[in-house]
Amino acid sequence: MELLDSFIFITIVKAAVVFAVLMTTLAYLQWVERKVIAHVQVRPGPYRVGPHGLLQPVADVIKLLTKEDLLPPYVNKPLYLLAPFLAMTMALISISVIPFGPMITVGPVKTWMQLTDLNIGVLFILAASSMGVYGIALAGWSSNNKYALIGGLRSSAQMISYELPMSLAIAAPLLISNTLSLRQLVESQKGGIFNWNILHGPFPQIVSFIVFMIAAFAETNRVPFDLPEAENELVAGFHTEYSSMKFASFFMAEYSNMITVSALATLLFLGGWMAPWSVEWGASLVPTVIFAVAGATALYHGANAARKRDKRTLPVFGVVFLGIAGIFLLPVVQFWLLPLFWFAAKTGGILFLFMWVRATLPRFRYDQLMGFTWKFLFPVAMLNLLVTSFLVAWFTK
Amino acid sequence: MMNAVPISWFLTLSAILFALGVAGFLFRRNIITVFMSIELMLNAVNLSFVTFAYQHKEVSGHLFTFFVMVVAAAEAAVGLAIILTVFKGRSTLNIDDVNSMKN
Amino acid sequence: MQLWLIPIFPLAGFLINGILGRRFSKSLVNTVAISSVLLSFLWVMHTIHAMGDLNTPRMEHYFTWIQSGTVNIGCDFLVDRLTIVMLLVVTGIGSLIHIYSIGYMAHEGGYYRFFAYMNLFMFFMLVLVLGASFLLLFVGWEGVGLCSYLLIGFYFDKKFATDAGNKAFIVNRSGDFGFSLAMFYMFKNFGSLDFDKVFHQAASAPEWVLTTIGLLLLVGACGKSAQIPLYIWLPDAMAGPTPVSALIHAATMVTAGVYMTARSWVIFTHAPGAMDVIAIVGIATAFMAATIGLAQNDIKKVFAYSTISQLGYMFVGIGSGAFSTGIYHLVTHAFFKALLFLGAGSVIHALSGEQDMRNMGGLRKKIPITFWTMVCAWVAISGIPPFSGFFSKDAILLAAYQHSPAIYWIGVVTACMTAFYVSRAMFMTFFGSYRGTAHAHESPAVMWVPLAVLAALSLAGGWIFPIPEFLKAMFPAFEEASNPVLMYISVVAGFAGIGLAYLMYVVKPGMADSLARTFKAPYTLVYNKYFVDEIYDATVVRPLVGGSRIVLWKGVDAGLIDGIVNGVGARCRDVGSVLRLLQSGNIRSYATWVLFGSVALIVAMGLLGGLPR
Amino acid sequence: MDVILFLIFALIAVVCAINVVVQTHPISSALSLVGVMGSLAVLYLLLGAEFIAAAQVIVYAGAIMVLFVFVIMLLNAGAETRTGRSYLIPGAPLLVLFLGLLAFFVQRIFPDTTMVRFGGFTGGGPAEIGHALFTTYLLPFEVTSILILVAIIGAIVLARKEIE
Repeated sequence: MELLDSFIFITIVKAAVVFAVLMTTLAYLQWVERKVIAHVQVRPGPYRVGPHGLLQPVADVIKLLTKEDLLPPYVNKPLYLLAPFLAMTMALISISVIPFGPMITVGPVKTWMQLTDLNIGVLFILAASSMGVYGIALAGWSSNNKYALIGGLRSSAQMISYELPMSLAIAAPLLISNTLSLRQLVESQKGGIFNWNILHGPFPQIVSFIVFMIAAFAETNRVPFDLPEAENELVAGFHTEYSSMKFASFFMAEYSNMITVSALATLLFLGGWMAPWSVEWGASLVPTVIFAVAGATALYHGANAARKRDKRTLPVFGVVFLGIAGIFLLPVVQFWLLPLFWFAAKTGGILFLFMWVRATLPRFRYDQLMGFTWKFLFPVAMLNLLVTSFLVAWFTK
Repeated sequence: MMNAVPISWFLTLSAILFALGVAGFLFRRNIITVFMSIELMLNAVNLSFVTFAYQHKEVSGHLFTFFVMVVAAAEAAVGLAIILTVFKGRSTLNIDDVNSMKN
Repeated sequence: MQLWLIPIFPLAGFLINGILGRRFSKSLVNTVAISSVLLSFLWVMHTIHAMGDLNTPRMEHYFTWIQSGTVNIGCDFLVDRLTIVMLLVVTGIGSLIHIYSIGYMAHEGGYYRFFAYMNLFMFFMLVLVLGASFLLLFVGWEGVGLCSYLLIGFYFDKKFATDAGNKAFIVNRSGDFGFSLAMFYMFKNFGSLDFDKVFHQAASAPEWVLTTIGLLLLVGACGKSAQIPLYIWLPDAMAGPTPVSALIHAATMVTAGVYMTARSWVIFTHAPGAMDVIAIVGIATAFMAATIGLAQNDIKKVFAYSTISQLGYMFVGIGSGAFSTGIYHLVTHAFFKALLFLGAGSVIHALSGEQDMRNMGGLRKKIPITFWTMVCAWVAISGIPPFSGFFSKDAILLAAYQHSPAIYWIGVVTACMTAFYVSRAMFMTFFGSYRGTAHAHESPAVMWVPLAVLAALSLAGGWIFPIPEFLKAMFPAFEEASNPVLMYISVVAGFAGIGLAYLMYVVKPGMADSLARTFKAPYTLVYNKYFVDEIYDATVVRPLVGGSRIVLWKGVDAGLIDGIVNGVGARCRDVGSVLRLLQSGNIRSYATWVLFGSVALIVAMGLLGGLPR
Repeated sequence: MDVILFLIFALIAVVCAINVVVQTHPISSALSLVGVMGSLAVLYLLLGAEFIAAAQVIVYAGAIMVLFVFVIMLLNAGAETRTGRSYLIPGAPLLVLFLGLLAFFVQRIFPDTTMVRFGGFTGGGPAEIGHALFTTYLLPFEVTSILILVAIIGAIVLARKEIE
């Protein structure tokens, strides 16, 4: 019973840590996105609340919590209340199978940096994402609003359609790694960037990666596939009638889904927490160098700041960055911090791609959207899968 | 011994779900609900397939479940298309109003 | 050695042209068609080369086609010396005729269709020749029949062409019926249709069995190779394009019967009665067709009857026990008859479709290449030494003399008539003065080059391809006593035929008409082909159609079958009107019945012990 | 532990199934059915059918039922009206009889010798399923793909707009 207790205890602790980190990330992802888009459009973005708008998420959360929670008349009440809950749950649940790093030892316990490892982890994520459709569809339908209904219908059709190329794109790297467990998937990509599935195997999965990313954009209802919430056609799509925390739930579900697909792409194609080159070549020094450069830059700009406020804040950031750079050199934490860094860096890169695309591309027309997946994406993914499977069969004979 | 479930419980659950599916088929009047009752019956049968697979330690039962799912998918696609056509022609989903081949 | 590649090339050509040909340019269509035939010709060459000494036949098994109980029919190909001769003839002459067709078909519609059918024909003909069992041979046999039907009816917008196609197909069915019976009987007695097994057992089978099989096979051969009484389709088959007549109805398909009988020599050598029947049928056909050929005015009809007559010769050779001479004549005949038809095609092409020799004449100057190549065929078919026809015909006549002098003498008379009617055709076409209206022009090189090749083969083929020597090991030894007197007689007969024709059509052009008036009755008889078509129409076709109409249609179909069907229908309707009450159209009532049924089933199973109580 | 899990999810399944039958609005029935399917997926896991459990959620709940919900939304199907005769009189007794018989025979045929334990059968992973699918059941698999193709074509033909 000792073991069981400690197992349950560790799981609860891990879940709590993951939940806390995830919630913070969700909140700050919104800030990062606004900043990125602002800089793409050459404007400063959030700047007022806290230094460089860093406290903006906190302000947003307070605003959403304190807003009046409207219940419009003539809605289907149970489903109207169920929908945001469903969307949120299904979005968060898939995080539980995502591994963030290798096995670590904290004091007396050894544990994986992952909530749970399923033999069918990939299928689990697919299942959760396919259940996520209900949240949006029900929200659209139960609102008793034609814009919401059209948004819900569009969304469910779009998500079912893009799930096909997505699954096919996922299947191809699975063939190469020969497992459905996400942890083993990462471990099969050990040994540098050329062993990552995107470049490795009899048939490098670049095409598969691109198809996966496109489908991921559509699955998360992001630009250029954000038809379900196209504001100039449908007001706000399926969440037109939602306000306050229910609205925030959809918002968080969307960002959580983004994190999930980014993490999944990292795990499937980019080698998960594996460093792109070996330690002998200095892989363990990369985060130190990056943070040191960032700290030095901040210090430099703090010394030559144009505005008064920056004179105070930038040096603080500089010192913090240098401190982080120093932490990465400590051998005590290095062994679990480095994998985490690589995982976060890769996932963050893909998240940045999401934001970059949002700032750049216009929206699709609905028929183009459906035509694109059925007539182009699906055949391409199919072809890629066929070629991959033939080559895998050929080389593992 | 509270740590194991008798296999007959699973089969009884399957029988109950099947009977409920039949009940839905008999007592509901909405075509879509009737159709969903069929899916419920298929699910009940799937449960017994998987249970038998456990009993015989044999993967074939899972395969049959898999095929039933595929058939159910095909059936859903065609069935819902038929329902759409019926609705287009008669503007009703009530199964008692759809009792002749011609309008 | 990959024998399957030989027929697969034309099949590929057929598929490509048949499926995509409509969108291809003409040059692409004929590139595909001709390269496929040439490739298979080259592969035949390679096969011969690879087989080294040709004495060991080569068998290749590909897959089991039919398996049922003890029946095990495989897809096997067999190559031995006989097959090699046939392969060379089929692919070699086939290639030449394909090339010729580029020019001949240049202005015709359905260009791709023509070449697709031709390639399909090549495929089936090669299967026929390569097949190592009677059944596979039969597949090819039926396949070439199909292609023949398709190509005779190539101008399907013309009634006479489709009628001719139907006629060919239906008459051939009669022959195939015999062939099928032969195969059934063979299977019943020997338990197999593979050549090696059948022939192995045939040597020890009772004679009457073999005679029956042989006669039934002969019926099949008569259908395919246009022998009495089933020859009537071949003249009509000339409705197809001329290259078709040359390839299918002169050089290859019609000789399938000869090939088949030669292939079955084991059966025939043990059935002397059947051999006699073959010889008699052969010589009768040869003589009768030759007489008809004397009076025809359509240039292709003349050559058609000539083909029938020459096929008769081949059967005489086979019937006399000298199988190799029949094959020998098959080969030389393929050369010169293909040449005659292609030459005729060239003439027809030059005159923009004119086929009646009475509207020709004096073309010697206008289309000299065609003329000179046809002269080669003329001397070859007339049996003038040392050209190809002389060797093979002389060999057959010698063999026939040993078998029965009567057959020999009829053969000599026929040879004389052969020389006469071919000369007549040549004189009417190329000599004298031009009687037509169309403007004659020489054919393009793509047409006359194959003619020239065939001309060379007609002249020299007799001694560069000593078929009897080549096939000596295949067939039972045949004592060929050389008899110079008999040889001189047949040569004289050939010259006599030519001379007579020269007298009647060049020296005294009016003589033919006056002779026709003098001997009005025989002339009319011959001119109308012995009224055989009319006799068949009166004795076979009309009774059959009438009987079908009165007995089968009005009596059996309308009365009996419809009566039963309608009666069953009426009773069903009566029962249905009662049961209809159950069919409320209400799904839920049906579902209740189903539920009731399943409960009843479970109860029944429980009561009857299907389930433990 | 296993018994508790079984009882919880069996209860959810039965309650949801009753809800499927009792609810008058099709969308409520559909969501209840999704509930049945979800709890069945958990039971499949208990029985060691990992792949089938995932497929149950992905295919049944995630695709087929979404299609149902989609159609219900598209047709804006409302609560059903009472028409025609009720089949409660012949149906309900028959149904009870049916269920009773089934339960009786199940108890008779399957005495409680086989006990289900989590982890008692581990042959239901994707690898085993895939192996069986592409060896023993290859022909049914191919036929199924044809069936799917036929269904797709049929659905398109049925549902497309009439072309004048």
